[in-house]
Amino acid sequence: MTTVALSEPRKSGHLLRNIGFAALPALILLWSLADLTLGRELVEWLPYLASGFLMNVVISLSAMTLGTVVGTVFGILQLVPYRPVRYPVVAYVQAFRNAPHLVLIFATTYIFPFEIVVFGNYLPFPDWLKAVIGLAIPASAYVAEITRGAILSIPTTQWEAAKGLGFSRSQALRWIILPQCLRRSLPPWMNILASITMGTSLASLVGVHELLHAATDASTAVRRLDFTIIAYIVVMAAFFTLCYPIARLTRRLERRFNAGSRI
Amino acid sequence: MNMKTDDAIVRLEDVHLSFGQTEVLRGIDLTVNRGNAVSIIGPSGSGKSTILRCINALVTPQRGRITVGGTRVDQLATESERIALRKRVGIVFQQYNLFPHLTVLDNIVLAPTRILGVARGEAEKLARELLEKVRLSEKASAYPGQLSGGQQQRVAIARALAMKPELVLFDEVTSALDPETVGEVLWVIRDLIRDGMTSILVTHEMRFAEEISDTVVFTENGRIVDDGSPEEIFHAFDNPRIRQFVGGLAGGRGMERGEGI
Amino acid sequence: MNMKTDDAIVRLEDVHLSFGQTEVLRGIDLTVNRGNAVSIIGPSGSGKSTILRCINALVTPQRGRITVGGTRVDQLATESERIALRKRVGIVFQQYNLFPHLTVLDNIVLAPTRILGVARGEAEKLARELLEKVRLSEKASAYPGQLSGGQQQRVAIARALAMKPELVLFDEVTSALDPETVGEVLWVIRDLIRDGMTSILVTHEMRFAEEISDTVVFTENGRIVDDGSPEEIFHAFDNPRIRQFVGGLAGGRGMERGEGI
Amino acid sequence: MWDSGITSLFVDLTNRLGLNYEFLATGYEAEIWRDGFITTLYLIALLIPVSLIAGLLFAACLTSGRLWLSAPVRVFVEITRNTPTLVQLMFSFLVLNTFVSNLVGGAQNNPLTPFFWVVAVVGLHIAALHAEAIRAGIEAVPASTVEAARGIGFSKLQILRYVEIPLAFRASLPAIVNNLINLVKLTTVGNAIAVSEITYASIMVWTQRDNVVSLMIVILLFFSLINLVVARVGLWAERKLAVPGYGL
Amino acid sequence: DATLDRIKARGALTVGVILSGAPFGYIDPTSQTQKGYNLDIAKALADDLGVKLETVTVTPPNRVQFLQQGKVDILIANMQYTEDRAKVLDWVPTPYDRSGGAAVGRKDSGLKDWADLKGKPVCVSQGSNYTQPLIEQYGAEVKGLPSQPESLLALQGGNCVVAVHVGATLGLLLQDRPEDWKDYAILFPTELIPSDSVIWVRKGEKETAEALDKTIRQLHTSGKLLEFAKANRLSNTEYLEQERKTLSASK
Ligand SMILES: Nc1ncnc2c1ncn2[C@@H]1O[C@H](COP(=O)(O)OP(=O)(O)OP(=O)(O)O)[C@@H](O)[C@H]1O
Ligand SMILES: Nc1ncnc2c1ncn2[C@@H]1O[C@H](COP(=O)(O)OP(=O)(O)OP(=O)(O)O)[C@@H](O)[C@H]1O
Ligand SMILES: [Mg+2]
Ligand SMILES: [Mg+2]
Repeated sequence: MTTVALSEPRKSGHLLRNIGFAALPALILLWSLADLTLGRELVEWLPYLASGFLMNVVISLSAMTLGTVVGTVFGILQLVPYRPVRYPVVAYVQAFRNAPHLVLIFATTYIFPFEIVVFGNYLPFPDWLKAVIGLAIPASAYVAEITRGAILSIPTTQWEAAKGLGFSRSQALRWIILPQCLRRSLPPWMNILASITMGTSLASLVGVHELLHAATDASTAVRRLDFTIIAYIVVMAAFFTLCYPIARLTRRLERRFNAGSRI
Repeated sequence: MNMKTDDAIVRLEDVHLSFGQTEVLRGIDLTVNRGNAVSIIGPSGSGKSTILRCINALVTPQRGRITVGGTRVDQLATESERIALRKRVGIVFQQYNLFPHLTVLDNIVLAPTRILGVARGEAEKLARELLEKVRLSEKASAYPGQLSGGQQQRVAIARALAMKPELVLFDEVTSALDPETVGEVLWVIRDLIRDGMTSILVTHEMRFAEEISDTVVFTENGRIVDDGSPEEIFHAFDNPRIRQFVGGLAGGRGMERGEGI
Repeated sequence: MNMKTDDAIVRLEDVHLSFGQTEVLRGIDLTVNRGNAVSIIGPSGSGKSTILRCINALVTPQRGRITVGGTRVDQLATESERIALRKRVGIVFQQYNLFPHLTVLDNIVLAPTRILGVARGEAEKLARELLEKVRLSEKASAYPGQLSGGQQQRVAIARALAMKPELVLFDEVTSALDPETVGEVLWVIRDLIRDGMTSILVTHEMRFAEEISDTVVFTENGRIVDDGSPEEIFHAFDNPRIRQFVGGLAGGRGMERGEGI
Repeated sequence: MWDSGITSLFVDLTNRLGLNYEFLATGYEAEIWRDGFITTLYLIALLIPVSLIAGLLFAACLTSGRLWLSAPVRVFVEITRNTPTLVQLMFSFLVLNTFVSNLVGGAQNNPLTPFFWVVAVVGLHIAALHAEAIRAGIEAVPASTVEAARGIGFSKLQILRYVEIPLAFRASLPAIVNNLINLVKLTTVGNAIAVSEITYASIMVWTQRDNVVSLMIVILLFFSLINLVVARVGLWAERKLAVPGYGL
Repeated sequence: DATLDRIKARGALTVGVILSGAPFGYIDPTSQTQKGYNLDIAKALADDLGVKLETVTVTPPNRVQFLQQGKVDILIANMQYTEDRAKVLDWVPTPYDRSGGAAVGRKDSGLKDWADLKGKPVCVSQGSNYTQPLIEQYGAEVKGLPSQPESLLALQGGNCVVAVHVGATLGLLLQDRPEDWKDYAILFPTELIPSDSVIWVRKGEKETAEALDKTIRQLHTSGKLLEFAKANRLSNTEYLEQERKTLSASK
């Protein structure tokens, strides 16, 4: 039955997926055309919104890249037999996974200066970098847990087989265990990516001009109720456009790892 | 078949091992000389697979000494020491344990390239030779999930042999094979032994044990009950327990009847 | 041994099946009468396991008819029809496929309680009886990950038998077992056949096949090459291919030599 | 519930540390702030079971192999996790809720409170995340194990119930705990539609008093504590459910 | 002192502004620049110091942090004088505006006075300083929404009977968008707690505060502030006119 589920909606599914992709933009377009004054306002504001969204893209992709790399390493270290290594990592994961993103991002404004002085020049410490760090930390904690879970769900016999061939622990991880983990950790990884991306709207807290804040600015300035609503839809469409292709990509990857590789 | 040097490559002395409450090995003594083939036979659950896993340092006994080619296996403290051992000692698992995410060829090639640093091309050449020997050339690019039981088992054999180990531990490597293929595998192993490889084989196939071994060891309940040349074990039958065990298929009721093939 | 009624319970006619490009079955014809035991022998990869999976509707052939007790298996359209079939047809897999998250007892009890609606107590009683028969009473609360290969295999046998099927498909159920235990399993199955159960067995153990079967079928390359009584297949040797196959262990080089046991 | 003597002592002590909790001594701010804790806890207690049950249902639909079950859930999963929950919530409350109000003839007849919308939006959002995690687990169940269950005569639903979900749940427990921890944090979006949970209360206070740091510390401690409990329970379940034969 | 030196050294005055809507602060879409009364004041202050103006958008949770950290030099961010704030920050004594809250609601709501709000749901922006009097004085049930647009949407969705915001903002809104708001009006004649908006500086930066205070007074007496207010269409300029008179007189 699982194999059926994997090759899931083929033809009609394809159509469905693309409808999913186009639905929100189509709604925005239709509405703007139906009420041209609204459409004009929207067109006027789009560059401002787009400039905000650029920050969301940059922050979310950087935070997630950083978080994935660090998190994978930490996930592995959580299973290391040496306590002096394991305990600090476990503590890190617990502390930063549990803390609200709001607090973590806010804390970065305290930890990092707003500018650094290099040879008498004031170099601003970019706000977006603070947001990246503030989000990469929880992302890494989440990824670490996912990685740990995936490693623990691989049958012991695979480790034995690897060891029996003379693989060291790290080689076995690299060549045998982690590749098998990939498939089962892709969907939860995508969950994290989505959560972290949505978390980028907290970046306004450190002074980043991002989409949600930009949309509020726009609504405040335009002072039209229908504009406020369409601004929400634009925000949703923008985030969807950012995340959905990645979600699709992960599902395609999942399917590729699946090819014949199941005993 | 006995033109081999007579130094012990494997020696187990009074090896005891428990999993939690279950006592699995209760004092195993076993010596295997270089270039020999030793078969371990015995009832299911008597600890045969566990003996092999001890020798390869996959489990550590609670008591006793294990020496493999001069190395005290039970005292290996670091992982790198264990790895050094395992490079010399191959193992084929009873349940194959192939890597499901790799094709047959990659399953075989992975260890030589990653661990021994053999060039990919060379490793592939050897892998294809081995696949040829176990008659699986046409399955090189299949995944384990697409193979029949016997095919998986043969891949597992090829995977272990690709590391060119001095000592190979075979855990019921012919269980999923038909007599004809067993015969072929027998010849492959025999050739390797002739080239100086030592091997320990766990098997339920008495014919196979007889054909291949210099010594046969009979285990029961975590102890070695008897050992000797195949001749002694299978034909002299001075041990009634072994007589009963080997004749088991005839149900103990009529060894006489079962002279069949 | 032939005091059985002679109606066919299983009939395969011209069954063809491919996995993608690989043609696995190329026209299988097979009839099994109620209360009989039929053994399928043949080289590794010749499609034996696949035949069993067809009979149990786990795979659907591309061509041909499969009838099991009046049901056209190849035409079953809905899952519930297939389930109805499978309740009557048990299968023991070559690689056991126990449920790793359940204890031995729960593995056996799960299906009778959940599918047949047998009361837990009753199902447990039967399960313990079966475990007794396969000599595993003391492992009732172990998990599959804690069992030796042969122990797992015996649990798989007990699991299938707990459903009290009319027809059981055994896929190399003695591969991980020592001769003695094989003998015991042989008696268990024989008893059940005496009670009216039909069975189809894939096996590489010629002695076992000979002991248990009414008919032996030889497959090669997805075709049935020969069939007949064990006597005909194993001793008359009118088919040189089978002669070679069965004598395989002696390496084809010296049937003469290998008269061993 | 908070003796005024203790309160003033607390305010004094924290003041010496440079923190400002003076609002605790005054009327409405202290009250909404204390209510905030209770509302947050209540939300969490309600949301955890809601998300788990809905998540299992979603996962079952996703892996059912039936298009009419999997496609709608798929669409929902992709929309809910790829758009900001905050906006979904505002949209639901400010737009959908108004629709509902109009349907039932005025806001006074509308039974749907902001609290309801938080539970619905956040609960289903996390359910979608659970569903993806469990789906990954289900698809990682070896085909041979599923085949064994089929061969014995289990129906699809029974396989799901007795084989796939138990195995998948074990494998994806860390991911599910991740989601639950996320859920705890996500209850804070309630502030956007004036559900008076703890961040809402804090925002109300800090915009007036600019004592953000003091309140952030409390938020940090409060959520860390709840999540510590969630994580501990998760770890306990993981150990409890562990079966031999997996992991290193 | 430090702030003044820094402003001089960098040649720029960095002002934290809040974009809570016209007429005080908002974004002009075509030029994508900040506009409004607060911005005009900021510009005037920078001109007076002879430096460039830089602005940073701030929000309630980060504004004090930004000021204390030095990311901004001063805050012109709708922050009224309160004793709490005075403990952590210093301020420019002369206010640049005085404003109070107005309540917008349906014309047919029948509400006549602030006291009629008792027990009724009232929408405000989160952290609005009208929360306290609404709750404590009038017993209203206050719902804080993230910002003014959401509050107004909630009002039109029937989630509250009135929305209370700065009078000037609401007046301008009803005036500019009569279509959307034809059923609505500013219900009560009086404004809720008219209070003084002041400029905030870091604690201890007395000199900066004094320097800025001089400029603000000057802007008052010269009529500049009134001019800014008119240009930005502040509805209630009573306070500014009065302040102009008293300050001019005291000179
Ligand atoms: N999923 C699959 N995809 C492609 N080929 C497959 C698949 N499953 C089985 N095969 C091929 O089908 C052939 C028959 O397989 P089957 O398991 O029936 O063999 P068998 O006779 O049982 O062999 P053995 O004795 O080794 O178990 C084999 O060559 C195998 O490689
Ligand atoms: N991880 C474990 N925990 C507990 N008991 C175990 C574990 N692994 C193996 N055992 C037990 O140890 C005993 C010996 O197992 P082993 O696998 O060595 O047997 P074997 O001789 O190889 O049997 P077979 O011929 O059936 O493969 C068995 O009784 C088994 O149940
Ligand atoms: Mg074994
Ligand atoms: Mg097979």
